[in-house]
Amino acid sequence: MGEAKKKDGVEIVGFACSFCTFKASEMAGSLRMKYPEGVKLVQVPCSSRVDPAFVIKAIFEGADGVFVAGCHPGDCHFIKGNYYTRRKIAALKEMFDAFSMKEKLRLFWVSAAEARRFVEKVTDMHNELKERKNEREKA
Amino acid sequence: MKGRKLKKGDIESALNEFLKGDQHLVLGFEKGENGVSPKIFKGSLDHYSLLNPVFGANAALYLRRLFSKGCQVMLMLRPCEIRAYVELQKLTQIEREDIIAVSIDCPGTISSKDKKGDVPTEADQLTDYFKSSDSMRWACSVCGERRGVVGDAGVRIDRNGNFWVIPYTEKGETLLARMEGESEEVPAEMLIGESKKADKFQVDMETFDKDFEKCTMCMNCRDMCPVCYCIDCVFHGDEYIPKGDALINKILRSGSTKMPQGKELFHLIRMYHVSQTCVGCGACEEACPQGIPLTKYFKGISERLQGMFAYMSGRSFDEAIPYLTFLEDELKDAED
Amino acid sequence: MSEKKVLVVGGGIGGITAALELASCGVKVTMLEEGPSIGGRMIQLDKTFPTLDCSTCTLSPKMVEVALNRNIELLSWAKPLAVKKAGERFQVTILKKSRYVDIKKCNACGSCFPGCPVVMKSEFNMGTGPRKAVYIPFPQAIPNKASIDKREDRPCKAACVDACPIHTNVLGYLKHISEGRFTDAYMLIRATNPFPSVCGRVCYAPCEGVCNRGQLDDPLAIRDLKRFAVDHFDLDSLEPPQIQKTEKKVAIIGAGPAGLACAHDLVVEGHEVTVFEALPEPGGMLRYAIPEYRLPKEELRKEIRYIEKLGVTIRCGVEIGKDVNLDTVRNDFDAIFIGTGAPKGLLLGVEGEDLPGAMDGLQLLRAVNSNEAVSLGKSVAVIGGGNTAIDCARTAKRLGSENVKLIYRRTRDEMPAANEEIEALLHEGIEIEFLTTPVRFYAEDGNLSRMECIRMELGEPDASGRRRPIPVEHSEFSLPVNSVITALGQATRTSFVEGIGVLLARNGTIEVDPLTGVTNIEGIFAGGDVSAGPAYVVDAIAAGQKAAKSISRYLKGEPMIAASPAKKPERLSEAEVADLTARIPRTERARMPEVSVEERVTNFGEVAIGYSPEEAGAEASRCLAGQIEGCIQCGECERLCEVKAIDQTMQDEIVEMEYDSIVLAPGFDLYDPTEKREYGYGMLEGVITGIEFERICSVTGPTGGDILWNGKAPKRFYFIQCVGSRDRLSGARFCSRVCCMYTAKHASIVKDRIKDAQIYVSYIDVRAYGKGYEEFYKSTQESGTFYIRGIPGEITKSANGLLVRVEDMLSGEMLEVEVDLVVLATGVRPRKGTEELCNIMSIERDEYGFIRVDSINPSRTNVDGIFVCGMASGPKDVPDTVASGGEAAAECMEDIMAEGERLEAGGSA
Amino acid sequence: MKTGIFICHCGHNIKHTIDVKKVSEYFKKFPSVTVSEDYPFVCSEPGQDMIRDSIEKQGLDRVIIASCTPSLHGEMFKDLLKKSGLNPFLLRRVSIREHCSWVGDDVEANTEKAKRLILAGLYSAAHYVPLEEKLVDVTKSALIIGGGVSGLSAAAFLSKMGMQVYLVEKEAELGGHVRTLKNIWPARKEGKSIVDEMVNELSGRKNVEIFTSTTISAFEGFFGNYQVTLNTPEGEKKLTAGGVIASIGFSPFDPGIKPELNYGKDERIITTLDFEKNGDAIKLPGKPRIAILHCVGSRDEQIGKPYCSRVCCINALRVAEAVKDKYKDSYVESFYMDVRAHPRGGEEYFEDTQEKGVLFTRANVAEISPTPAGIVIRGEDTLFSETFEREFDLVVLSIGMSPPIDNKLIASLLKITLDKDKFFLEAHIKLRPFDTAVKGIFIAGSCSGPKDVEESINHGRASAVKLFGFLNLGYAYVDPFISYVDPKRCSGCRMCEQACVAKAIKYDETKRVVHVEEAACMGCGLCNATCPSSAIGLKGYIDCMIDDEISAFLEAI
Repeated sequence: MGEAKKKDGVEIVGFACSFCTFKASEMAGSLRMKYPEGVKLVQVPCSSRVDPAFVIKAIFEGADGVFVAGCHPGDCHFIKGNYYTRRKIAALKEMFDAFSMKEKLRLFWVSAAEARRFVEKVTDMHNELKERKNEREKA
Repeated sequence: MKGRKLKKGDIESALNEFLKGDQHLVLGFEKGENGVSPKIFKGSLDHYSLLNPVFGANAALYLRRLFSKGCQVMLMLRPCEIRAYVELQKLTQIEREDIIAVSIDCPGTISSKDKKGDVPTEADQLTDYFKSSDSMRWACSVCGERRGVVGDAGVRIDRNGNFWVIPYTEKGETLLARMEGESEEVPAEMLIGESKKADKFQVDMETFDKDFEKCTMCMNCRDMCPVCYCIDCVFHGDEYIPKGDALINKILRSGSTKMPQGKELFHLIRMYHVSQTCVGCGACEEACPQGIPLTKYFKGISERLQGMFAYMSGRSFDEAIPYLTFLEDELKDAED
Repeated sequence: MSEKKVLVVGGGIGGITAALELASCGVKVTMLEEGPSIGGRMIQLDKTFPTLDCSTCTLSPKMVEVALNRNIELLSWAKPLAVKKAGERFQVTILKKSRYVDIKKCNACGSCFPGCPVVMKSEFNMGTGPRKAVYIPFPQAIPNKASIDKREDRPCKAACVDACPIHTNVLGYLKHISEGRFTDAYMLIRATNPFPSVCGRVCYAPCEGVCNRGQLDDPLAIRDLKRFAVDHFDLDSLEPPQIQKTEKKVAIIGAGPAGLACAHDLVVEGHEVTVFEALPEPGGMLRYAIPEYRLPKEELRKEIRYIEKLGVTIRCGVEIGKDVNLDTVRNDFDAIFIGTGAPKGLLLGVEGEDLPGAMDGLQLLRAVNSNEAVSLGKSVAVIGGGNTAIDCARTAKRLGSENVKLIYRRTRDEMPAANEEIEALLHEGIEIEFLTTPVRFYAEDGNLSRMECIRMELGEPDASGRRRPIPVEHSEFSLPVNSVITALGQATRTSFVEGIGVLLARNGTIEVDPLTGVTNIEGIFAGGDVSAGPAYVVDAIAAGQKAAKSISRYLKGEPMIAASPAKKPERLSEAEVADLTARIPRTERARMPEVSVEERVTNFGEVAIGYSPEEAGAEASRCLAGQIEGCIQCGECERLCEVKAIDQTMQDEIVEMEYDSIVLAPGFDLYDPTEKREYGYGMLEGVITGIEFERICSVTGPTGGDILWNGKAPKRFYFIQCVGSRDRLSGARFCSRVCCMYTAKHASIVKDRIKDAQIYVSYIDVRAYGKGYEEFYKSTQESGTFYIRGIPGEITKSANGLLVRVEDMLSGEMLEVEVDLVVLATGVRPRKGTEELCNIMSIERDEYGFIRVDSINPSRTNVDGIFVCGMASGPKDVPDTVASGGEAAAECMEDIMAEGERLEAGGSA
Repeated sequence: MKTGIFICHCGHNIKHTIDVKKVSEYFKKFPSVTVSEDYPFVCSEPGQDMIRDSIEKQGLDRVIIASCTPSLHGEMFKDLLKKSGLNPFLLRRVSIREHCSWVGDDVEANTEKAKRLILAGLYSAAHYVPLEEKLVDVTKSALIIGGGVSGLSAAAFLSKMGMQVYLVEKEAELGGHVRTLKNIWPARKEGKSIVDEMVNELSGRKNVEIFTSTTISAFEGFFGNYQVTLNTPEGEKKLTAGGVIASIGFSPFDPGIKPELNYGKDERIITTLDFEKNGDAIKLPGKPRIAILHCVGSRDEQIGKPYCSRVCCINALRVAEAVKDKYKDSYVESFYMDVRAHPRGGEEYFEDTQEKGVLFTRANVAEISPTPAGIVIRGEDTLFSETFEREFDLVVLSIGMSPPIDNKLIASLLKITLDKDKFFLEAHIKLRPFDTAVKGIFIAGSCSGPKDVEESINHGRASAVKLFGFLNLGYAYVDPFISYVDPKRCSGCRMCEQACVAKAIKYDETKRVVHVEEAACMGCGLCNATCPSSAIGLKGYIDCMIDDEISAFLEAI
């Protein structure tokens, strides 16, 4: 797809809001939880900062998957931001679905205390993408 | 629903009446020697045509950044054009105050590219014409709304060839005030009926790559899109499609790149940008020198994405664009 | 205007709100928090009602704000001791308890936690989970710095650690063993010792000699307990850690304990290590000298296998100087460690020593350990008084010699062998001829047949301090012997280093700096017997480790830093002994069971059998350090902390400060339902309190958010409201205001996580009075939680759980419900210490012990200038507490600001 | 560009699973990188000295510290840059501990990941510009809407703190509902005396202007400088307020909505509020029979009042007590669902009332019908599951609190939101009960949900202290990470304005572009993501920074 050279591993770009998901990822670190190194985070103040264009760009520059993660609906530090995120990313997911690449985009709600949930979510996504990638390579 | 039954000439005389007003204009169609084309009339109508069977551009394009106060403009356009106008006014690109938007039932159009010989300009003839030929633009054949039911008022054509002017807003009523006769109940069945619901758009990236192979990134599609209103498009900058030094720098960092690059980015990001405002008029495809089936993509995506929020672009002046509002209790399964 | 200062006591949400409001008004605030982190009770909650949003998410940004606000000085581990009115202001004496961690240096990396041997109940988790004595209560703590929970000084001097050449954390592993954490004990031993199974068997245990408990009754069986820990760990299953390579190469010459210890430490540092060993198997003296019955060879092989697993290459059968030139090694490697030991036996220097049948002890042991056939004949004399001599004698006995005698020229008191070895020897029926030395050996048919000896007497002490033996004239006598084994001492074999100019001492040992292992040649290091002369295993390990440190520094180009000379083991003073004797009952050291004499002399099987877990636990809990709560100052954290943030010498501080006003926010405790015997809390398995339940629900709790109790996932839940509220019997007529809602919250959390859960709630009235509460209660009810009006009379154990008996007042029916978990919604009580706090400030309290306040101005106390917020003045939910925090700040501002006075100080963070 | 990259080993913590040498070497080859070093503890004093030295000697203009997570040591490193003469916003922290070395075991993979994380920092930092924590002037004056006890207590506090206060009350008299209450529990005071005391305190003050019989006709501006137009009996009046406290109280539930209660049809059926006002005047027989109904207009989904009104149980107890005190031989029966005697001392009050002989019956009341002999109450006793029909001389309805009448008007003027019950919505129900989404606009008292007198007074003061904290300096710091508009790119579509939660974006009708009211911006970046041409950008997180970070993660290296 994109021009970037395909790497062996599964690359996932995650957008994490500073107040919930990024905090959870910090905690996952402090608790020495493990998740695949292909997961890399872009810190944003609020998940509503995520322009769907970033997601599209990441995919076409070679990311195998992208996730957008923020506070649970209703918990947004900026009061309502993640409700907008939910609409925009849900729409973008619909668009990805139309292009038969639904699996490449996920939306997570991860609160600051949910380190384990963070790890589970990203690992799960990674594993699924990895499986698909393996299948494709086999084919 | 009530409206006023008229003969075709009645509309013209009403418009002429309107044009007598100071600084009053009508944007509609003119039947010239080489066919029908859009025209802004001042003073009085001349060779006026209610319908335009040929689609070259969406006339709402000409209305962008129309803020002139004091000048009254009557739009006598196709539903897709009125819908684009409605979206643009939501986006403050047009001031609604001085505009009366009338949508006219549209039997369909042919592409300006395919125009050969004479095409009838009367509704009933046109309907028959399309029945006997497959020259209707694909965009029109799958159009979601060809009925004149949007804007301030609509001109509907019944099965007997009568014209009905139906007001939808207060402004629409003022249009009616210029016409003779009494309002009566509008017939339920009209010449142009409700469109069939289109199938859910589904494609994959391989098809996309094939379809867009010829794209030269001339960006005409963007320039002719009625709802792509930005003064300064993001694709002018280097963020998404680097040029010159930025391009070379990127290639030095990442390796060889096929040119033009960034087609997916350009089309997909633009698709997302217009996803809630796209009226599916097909002006992009009309503008494309390479004949890429853009309507299929833009219309397909926008229908799916608008459907999520039970939104239809241009249907109403009051509905907020979905990305600019939210309900707390919705999209429960959005999270993965 | 003068700067205004306010003291806020308590770092819960009430105190945080008051402090932040005051700070935003430009007031300088000092916040005192009695514990290690602010956050109070709210941070312990999993979720908050009615929105079910995560408590951590909402509170932690506020906590961070406190930490960053320039107008707030946060003192954790601090509380007021005394308050005096000084004019318009208050003079406050503040106790700053020491946290023993320098908060400027600590970077919250958590490296210190795993090593700490003191496991305590986590207060943050309400005891539902453990924490260490050095800990950060939870990952979002503010300040996010470790503290050491040190409650009293350790009763002993930890002389064992100082006496041990490798400073094994004896206190630590004994603590682990005493509390049943055998693997942790093993890992702690392993942290400083690559040969635990060796040292657990054959160490001379200098620690035991100095053990402070020995001053009371018996010293601890430190070595045997190490053996116990080793026995309970399968080293082969230990995965080596990830090691990052440095691309530096080190050669080790000699695969004895010094060489292998050095190799171990270097490979862990990432260097590539190759060990050259002349003999066919690695292990040196451990492999070839110590008999099987003391150290089974398989145990040693396991240790060496692990060292190889770490990445060390061992090349056996390669003798440097013979098979490979030392110069070649020098060229191929970046550094060399020489640990070739002292493999040569010393000679007696008497006639007949070269006769067949006379042999060197090491030679005998090596032959036996190599499974060579050795026959010694009926009568065997072993000459010498050291451990080797005893090993030889006991080996001879096991080889079938009937008459084995040890010949020693001094008396038992001077014998260098370990006492227990001598005991074992005598036990096995081997006699010792003291004050005797051979003068000549005679042969018959070319074989040794007789030995002539002479009696000795002790003269003046010699250089070693031992009395010199002097032959007694005309005391010669003769003994029939088939074999004579000399075990007189060992010497090095170092000629191979001379070629490159390594400096040797007169006795042939390599000259090194004993603290660094550096020789006179750059890049060449040495240690163990080869430089120090013959000594013990653990000394060799210590030497190897010291050298490894030096080599690592050398390879990095860092200057050599000598390990500081060890602290001398300290003894308890007489007074301390007397004090401890009075406090601690006398107990005897547990003896390690052994194979019977009859059986053991017939084979080479290991003699010592090892403790049972019960015996080991009992013995380990004799350790004096283990007698105290909290930190035992074992120093493990200090060793692990790379930023050197641990400071055990820190002292509590008492400071005097002046404030214009004080806001009290000490918070609350929860009612302890133990006295409500009908509920069986503390007695019945599965009856817990609401706050405990909160912790096991919480993703930051011990189960990571899985609702588990004692490892089981309950399915049937019974929540009982008004436990210790609206209850004259427990002395609380008041309503606690939060229990109805937190119960509804718990029920909805359970419903959310366990779809098929059965949930019952017993209530009197459901007081869902706050914003959104009623709707929350309704939806909880609608989602399938069964509300029963009526409070259970009794909870008993039943076949599959707990049986709750309750009268449903709405139906009048008597119900019996079997459930897995009963959660008591315990009411609110004033925080422990509120009384003391009030007393020092002359604050009045109400009949329940809450701080008494004015009804229209509910933050005003009876003392002007002292305000209260939060639960300290009575139960409140979070929004009410936040409101009261703001209200207290407002009252406080009014109090401290003269009319119209303007604040100028900045308020922004 | 001269970037300095400093990679921390964090002792073992980072070095253990990341080849820090390799990483620092890797970055040396970048032309924009002047210094690339790894160091055992960058946070230690020598570590900091090294950075400072590099900045000063090499003239670095960007500093990247790859170490622990940015929330740790954040301020310390910023201070370090300041001390070294560099704008602290030219610092980029890259977390290679919590997000790399601690979460993966494979050295090679971690080393690659660390490279990319730092590369992202490098690319992103290239777009950094020096930022300042700006100051905006704020007017030290407060507009308080509503002169009930919350408004009065807020006004009193603010004026005592020296702030100009404008108190607006639409009625002719201050004091709201409290003024009419005879005996307030638990203070045992007359409402009027509480109100008078508060009003007296205010009336002598120079910095307080009270507008009674006044409404607000227009409200413009933003935090620190709100332009308010009042409609006073003397005519229109304009004023400027730095912030606002809306404390417009509640409206009592009108039982007329429930016809089965027959309220208003018979004078023997009254509300608790009626009782408070005229309780003494009611004529009753010597041994009166009184019924009290709880939860009238509360916990009732059918009439759209699903919430609990929080105060009515205590009000009911108050009535019961008053009757019992006056008529020893009275028969007083309270019909309840749950007795929510939750305030401090409430439970004891409930018990005491029971001891006085008041009967509490857990019941659903179906109908109240007046007959000449008395008022008949029909209902079901839910404890004994039996229906009953009893006759009383007086029925007192303990009515709940409904949202204030002007809720929609005030909400639309102030651009704040209503919750589902039409009370004002707070920014966070737990921790920010006084804040709204709009900076500088606070809510207090029962307009955000039912509250009793004590709570309303406290709320007033607590919200006032918050407002004071915002305004007391006469200026406010503006977080540097806020949005800004490039007017040349702005198409004036106003999408950002519509989406902005903080209402910080304003449209200029003549220039047809938007601008950001810096003081009001929260810095979430929603506008940035909404604008299709990125004409509005969030400082510190502008598109090209994030785009380049993405590239850094994915491009071939």
